Amino acid sequence: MKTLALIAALALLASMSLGLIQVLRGPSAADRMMGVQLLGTNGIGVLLLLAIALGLPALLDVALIFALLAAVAAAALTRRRLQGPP
Amino acid sequence: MSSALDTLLPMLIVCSSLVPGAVIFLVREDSHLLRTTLNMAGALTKLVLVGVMIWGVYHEHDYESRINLAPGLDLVFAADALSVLFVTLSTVLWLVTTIYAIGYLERTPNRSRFFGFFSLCVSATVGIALAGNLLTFVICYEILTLATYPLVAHRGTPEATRGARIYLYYTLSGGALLLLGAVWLQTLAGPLDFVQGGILGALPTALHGQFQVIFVLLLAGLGVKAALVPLHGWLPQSMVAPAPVSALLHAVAVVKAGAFGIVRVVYDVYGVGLSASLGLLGLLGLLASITIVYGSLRALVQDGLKARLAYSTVSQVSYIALGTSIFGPIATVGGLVHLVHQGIMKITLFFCAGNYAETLGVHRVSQMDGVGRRMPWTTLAFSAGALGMIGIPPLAGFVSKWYLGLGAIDGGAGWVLVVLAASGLLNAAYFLPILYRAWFRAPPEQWPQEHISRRRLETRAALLWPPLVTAALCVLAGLLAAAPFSPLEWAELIARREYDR
Amino acid sequence: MSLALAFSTLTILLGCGFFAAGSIGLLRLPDLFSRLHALTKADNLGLGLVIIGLLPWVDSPWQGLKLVLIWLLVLLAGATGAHLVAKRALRGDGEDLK
Amino acid sequence: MNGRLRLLIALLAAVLGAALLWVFLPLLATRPESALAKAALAARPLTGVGNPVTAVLLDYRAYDTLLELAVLLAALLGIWSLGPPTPAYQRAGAALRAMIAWVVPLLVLAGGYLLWAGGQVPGGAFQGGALLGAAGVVLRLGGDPHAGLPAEPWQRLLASLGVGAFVIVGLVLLGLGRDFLDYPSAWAKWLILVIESAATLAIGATLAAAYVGGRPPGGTR
Amino acid sequence: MIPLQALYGSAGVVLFVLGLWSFLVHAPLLRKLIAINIMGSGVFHLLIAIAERGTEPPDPVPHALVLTGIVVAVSATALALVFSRRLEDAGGPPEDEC
Amino acid sequence: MTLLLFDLVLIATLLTLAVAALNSAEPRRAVMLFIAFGLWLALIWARLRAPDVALAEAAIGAGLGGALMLAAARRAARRREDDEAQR
Amino acid sequence: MLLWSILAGTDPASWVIGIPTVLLATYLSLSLSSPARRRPRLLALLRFLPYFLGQSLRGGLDVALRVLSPQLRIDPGFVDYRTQLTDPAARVLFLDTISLLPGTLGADIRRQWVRVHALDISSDVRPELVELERRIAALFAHEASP
Amino acid sequence: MSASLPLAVSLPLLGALATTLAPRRARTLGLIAALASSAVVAWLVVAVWTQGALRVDLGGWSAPLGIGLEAGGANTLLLAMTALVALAISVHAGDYFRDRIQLGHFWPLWLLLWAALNALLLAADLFNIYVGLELLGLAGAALAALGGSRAALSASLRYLLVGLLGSMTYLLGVALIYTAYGQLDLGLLATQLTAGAAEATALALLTLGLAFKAALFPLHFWLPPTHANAPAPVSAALSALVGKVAAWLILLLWLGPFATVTAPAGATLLGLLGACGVVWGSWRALRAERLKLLAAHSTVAQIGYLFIFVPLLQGLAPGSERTTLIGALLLMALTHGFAKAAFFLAAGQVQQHAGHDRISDLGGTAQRLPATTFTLGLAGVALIGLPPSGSFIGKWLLLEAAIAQGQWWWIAPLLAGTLLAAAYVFRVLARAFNLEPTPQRFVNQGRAELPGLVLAVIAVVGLGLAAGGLWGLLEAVEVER
Repeated sequence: MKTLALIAALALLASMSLGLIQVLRGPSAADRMMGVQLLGTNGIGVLLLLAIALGLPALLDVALIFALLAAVAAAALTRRRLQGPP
Repeated sequence: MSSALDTLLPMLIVCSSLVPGAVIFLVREDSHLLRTTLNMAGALTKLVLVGVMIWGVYHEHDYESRINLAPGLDLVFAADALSVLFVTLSTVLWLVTTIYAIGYLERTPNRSRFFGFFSLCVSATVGIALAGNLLTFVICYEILTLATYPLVAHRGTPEATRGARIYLYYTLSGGALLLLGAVWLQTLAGPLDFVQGGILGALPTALHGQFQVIFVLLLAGLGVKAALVPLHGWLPQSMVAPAPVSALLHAVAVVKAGAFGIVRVVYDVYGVGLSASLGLLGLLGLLASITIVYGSLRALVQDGLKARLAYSTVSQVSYIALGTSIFGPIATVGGLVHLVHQGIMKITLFFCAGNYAETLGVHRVSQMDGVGRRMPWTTLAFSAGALGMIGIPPLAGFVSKWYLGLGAIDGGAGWVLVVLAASGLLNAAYFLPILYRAWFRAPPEQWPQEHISRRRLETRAALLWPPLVTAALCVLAGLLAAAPFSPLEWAELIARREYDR
Repeated sequence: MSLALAFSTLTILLGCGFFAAGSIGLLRLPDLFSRLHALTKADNLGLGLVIIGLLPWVDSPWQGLKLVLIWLLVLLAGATGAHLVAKRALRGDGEDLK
Repeated sequence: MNGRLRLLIALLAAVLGAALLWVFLPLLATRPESALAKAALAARPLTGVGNPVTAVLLDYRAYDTLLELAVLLAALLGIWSLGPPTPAYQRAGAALRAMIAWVVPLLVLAGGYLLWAGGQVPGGAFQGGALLGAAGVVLRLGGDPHAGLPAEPWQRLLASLGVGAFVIVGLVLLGLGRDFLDYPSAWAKWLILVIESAATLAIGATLAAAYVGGRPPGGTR
Repeated sequence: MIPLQALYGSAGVVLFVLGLWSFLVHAPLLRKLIAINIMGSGVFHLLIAIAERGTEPPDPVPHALVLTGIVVAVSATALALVFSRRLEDAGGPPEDEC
Repeated sequence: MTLLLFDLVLIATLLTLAVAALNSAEPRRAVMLFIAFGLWLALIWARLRAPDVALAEAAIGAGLGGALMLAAARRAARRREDDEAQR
Repeated sequence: MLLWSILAGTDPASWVIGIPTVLLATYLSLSLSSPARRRPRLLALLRFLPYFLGQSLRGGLDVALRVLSPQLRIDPGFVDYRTQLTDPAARVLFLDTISLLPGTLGADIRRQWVRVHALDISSDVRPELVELERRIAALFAHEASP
Repeated sequence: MSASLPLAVSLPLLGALATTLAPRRARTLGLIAALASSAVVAWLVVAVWTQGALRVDLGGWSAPLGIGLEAGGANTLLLAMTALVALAISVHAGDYFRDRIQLGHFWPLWLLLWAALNALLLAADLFNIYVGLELLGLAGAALAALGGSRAALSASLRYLLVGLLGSMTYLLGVALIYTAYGQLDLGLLATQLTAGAAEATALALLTLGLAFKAALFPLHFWLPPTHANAPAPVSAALSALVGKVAAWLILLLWLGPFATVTAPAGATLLGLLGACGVVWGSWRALRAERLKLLAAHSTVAQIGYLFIFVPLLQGLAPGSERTTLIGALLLMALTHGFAKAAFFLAAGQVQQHAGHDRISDLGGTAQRLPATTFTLGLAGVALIGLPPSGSFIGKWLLLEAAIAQGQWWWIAPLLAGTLLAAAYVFRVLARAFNLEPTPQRFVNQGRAELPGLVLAVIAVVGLGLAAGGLWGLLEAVEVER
């Protein structure tokens, strides 16, 4: 199982690196936001797999944080300030 | 005498002017009475304390105050015959100058500041006199620089600022060299306590080369204040200071500090024997002679009264160095006694110059026609000082010159006589015309600026009495030269202790 | 046990496949909105599959629930994120009039 | 900055990097067993804390952490001293609001969980506090100009809670004749928990306030 | 497990140097801040790498140090950002720097 | 072997992200890359069995730090655009 | 809300921290949700769930196949759809779920009008939307009136 | 007794908290905290004097695991100086900041800064120093920006960034040391460190990092604008204390744990940089047009002096000679601390009265503020190193050591620095002599003018004439770790 998880994690990593090309290349800001989202989702996958592979259940918590932050990032990346004082 | 007094007395003497000085800064500008009281109390206290000390030193009592500053570095105030000579001079003249200054600065601004620094300046001078080692000497020497700077700049005019700046450049550069020399010497010889006969003689001869270099450094440092040519450039510039300051600078504090330092270094650090064998005395003598002649020549062409007096100082102070540079007790006596005599005479002259300026607005020699008729007492004092300077017997100056001459013959330095003679002639050449103008020319219709109208006295009492007192001292020092406790006696005591060890 | 392993292998690899599809989609698709499709759907599904595959291997049921929670969160974030990105792209700088 | 200078700096940086690597790599081969690590792991039972990192942070090197919280406080005070906050965000749309309504409680819960978990498994005050801070950030992003923070006096209280708990515990222990921050074994776990809770709140409040980026509003909202 | 530490440790060093280079070369504040943060990350990375000890549980001390470091770095970043904002509001840095 | 490959991919991407973040003149791009870098770093630290730190880096370093920087980046970008508009 | 705390802290002792945290979270949750919000019925939720999972599976497969096929089979475009849902929570759920349906993405919402981005505009997406809307309405116990 | 060590750090922290919580009462609370902190330091000094060096293991964990605080002779003296200067600044600041809001911002940050200073002076742990440095840097930068002008903001920002760069560099050094030794405690490292490439690199990194903070030439570029534009009490703290502490840490590392790693070449390099700093800083100070800028440049020079000691101390075996030289070093540091703080406080006073601090237009203001001008003068005397100030004795001993060790080339920068310092100080003082009359009283605003004056008097008279006690303390306590 651990090998499987590791191989899967590697595969995910590869796919993630691939996706990051988009972040680097992305013509618009939105593309890069998507890249970050992708990193979040895939990262969670990798973390979960690593949690099994390395026998570290704590990584589940890390994944949880990633998930929560994905939400925060989604908001942070798209919000816009009011002009002038609040 | 209790031992507590032995260790405290030198410190007390320094503090007797330092503490009032510090307090005076805090005194309200208009508290004239309080300030005067403080000044006078300090001066009189000091006089009493010095009296005690003279008595003790005469009876070979040791006074030493010692504070440890750092390992190997002690602040030492000690009394020996030489220091007593200088301390007495500065104490007496301080008292006189204070009175004069109170009169002179009446109703001018910033008096608290002035008298604060004035007291500080005297404290430093006394500190120099009592310094028991080279470190203490350097410390007080630099403090003196600091304390005199505000006095020179006191008036706040552009010329005053400029003069003060030049003064500072010279003295601080000199101070740096002095510091370097002192530190260097200390690394070779350890703590440099002043000991009669010097402390370097016992050290290996391999160090003598370094000693020579160090001597040049020290001489450069001390020579600035002593106004040895070519380091004298600040002195005429600082003439812008108020008259009491000039008096103090020229007669008591600054130039004397330099000269006194040279005496200390030669006698109590190097030892006169070692100095002679290293060829250092020759160098010193040469410089002194050049300065004497050069100063007199420059004085001759000055029209400004104070400027003329300033160059005269350049010339006269070097007599002390000259006396030091001749190996032999008699010349030593001459040099040392001149330390006192020149002080008394020069302060008289400056007081008088101040009186002329303050009373009539007379600043130049060419304005002095007939001034003797308007201000006879002042001019009388002036004449006593001037004649003394020339060396007319029986005035004070004569005694010192006489001993110098004798010493030169005794020490086999015949060329010194030539210098003395030339200088005497030049002195006469620049002083006698003044006296002639003052007494024998007719006064002008209108004085340049008559500040004080003639009443019972020709000027304010506080201005008049000090020069009269010092002039009297000039005369007495000459007449009573052989009396006990006279400067001459004292100088002989020092010379005896130096040479007859 | 081997059954579980086989199941996990299947789901996890399938999940990886979806992830890969998402990344490839990100690269291949021509416009922003289409790419958003790829990102949200493929990745969410991929993660779901991976999580299902991992479920048999967790230490306690609580951890399993945590995994599901993570997935739900990602769903929520993904959907909202996609919406926000799209809206922002549509409205220029994302002025929200509501 | 011209090109040649850039190149020079790059070159120098490369040389520095090479030198560092040259020094660092042999070091790995020769380095001894870390005595510190062994001691840290061995002494863990005495701290009453299962997670070694928490043990290091809040027991062995608690003083570092105290200063670190002070750093955080300094940053916040600095930010406050620089003037009013940045403009707030526009109000969120429905979808975002819905997400916020779900995510914020979750963040808070997760923060509390991490705080608790920090005693035994990875997690702890900083992570928990960060999540609380993130909750604040999300709230502000959703349009709340104060990022969910209370009125100024309370904000000040929250911000100083971390350092305060630390110092007070330390001083009380000192007053009881122990060393500064030398917890009695029996209480260690609970004292650490108290300090951690305070620190979590402080970190959360500080980070959220830092995100607001300016002086808190005076008086009540 | 030496290679592991060497590998990640070297990466840390490289990150530090990259950050340093960028900090020195680039003028805009934000880029400097990112550079500083990446420098810091490099150091943290190095510490984490040396904490890993193969079979034994990792050394917790560097972990704690890094945690401290991260918080400190973020505080400083936040402060610097507010600084820059104030500076912009005030009209940018003065031309004549003394 | 797999693990080594895994590590290499992790490091390579990390360095790529760092270089990219450092070399982006466009502020928003730089910040987003920095956030990506931070997340990636957290991933690596998780792999290095430092979950505590990974948590902190994800939450504080990448998360809050990134959010803070994003706000600044947006301002910087606007200013750049203004500058370019003026030119 | 208690559900979450059980999820997070499993030890009984954890309630020392757990209780205040949960209280705070609940308070926040309540204060953030709109007051008029109606709870979805649990039963309906259970019925909704399989549909939801199935749709997301379909959606994922759909997009994966499109992407992986050698020639991209896409024809992207926008569709505007007028929704009958009035409850804000329901609308949000609608919007979010659209994104999980095959080929659609909820891009924007303005009052009644939802703008949907479709990956393949040639196939009509409306029926699916209608179906979804019906189910959501059922979930919130609205009378479904498409 | 040993409780005083953690108290010295925690009391200012507590004060910072109190002033954070009640900004309206910041002034009262802050002054109480300042007094309490000073009292604790006094207690600490007495304790060290009577019992010798103190070490506390915090948290009850001994050296490798826990963090220690150490109070030896040297850092106790610096601590005492910090307390005195800080107290004076505290009193002065109450008058300087008129605005209640500003006061509310100033106090907590200032007390945090103070806590950081104490923490750094007592630190005996490499990483702990890092955290302390960050606290120092952040609080310092925030304080420096309190003035709020563009120049101040820009300078503070640069200060912050440079500080960050420095601390990151420092941290890399710490990481290297940890890699090699698995230790962070300075006391333990002292017994274990051996010469080697890694150790040398680590020392170089640590020094470099600290040199940024200490403004060692040529890393001083950030200092003048920061110090010149900060509010005067802050400038005083930054110049007198902050840079000093960083310099002290470098010296601590070089002379303490890393002594076996150092080489004469490295020490000479450090000394050379110090010398360059002396000359360059003094020269720039001479050219400065503003009073505070002058003071700031002069700080660069004065910190340079401290590094000239390094090549003389490096390789010197423990003994009376070394103790003397360390004493001289401390004397210079202490004198400068007092004098520079006094100078800045006075400069601030001048600036507030004149509305500017351009040296060329100072005349009238200087004349109207006798006590302040006097403070400037006294502080200037100490900066130049004229007797009887403590730096005179320091310079004397430094010169002596340079000559005795045959490293006579250090004389040149020393003398040059002294003369240049005289030039720049008197350039200012010359403006104090003006034609207009001084006011009736010497001191006109006690709370604003007296703290600086007291500090200046300590620098000039106290340290100059009562310096003997310093060596008493140093010899009572083994200086060498």
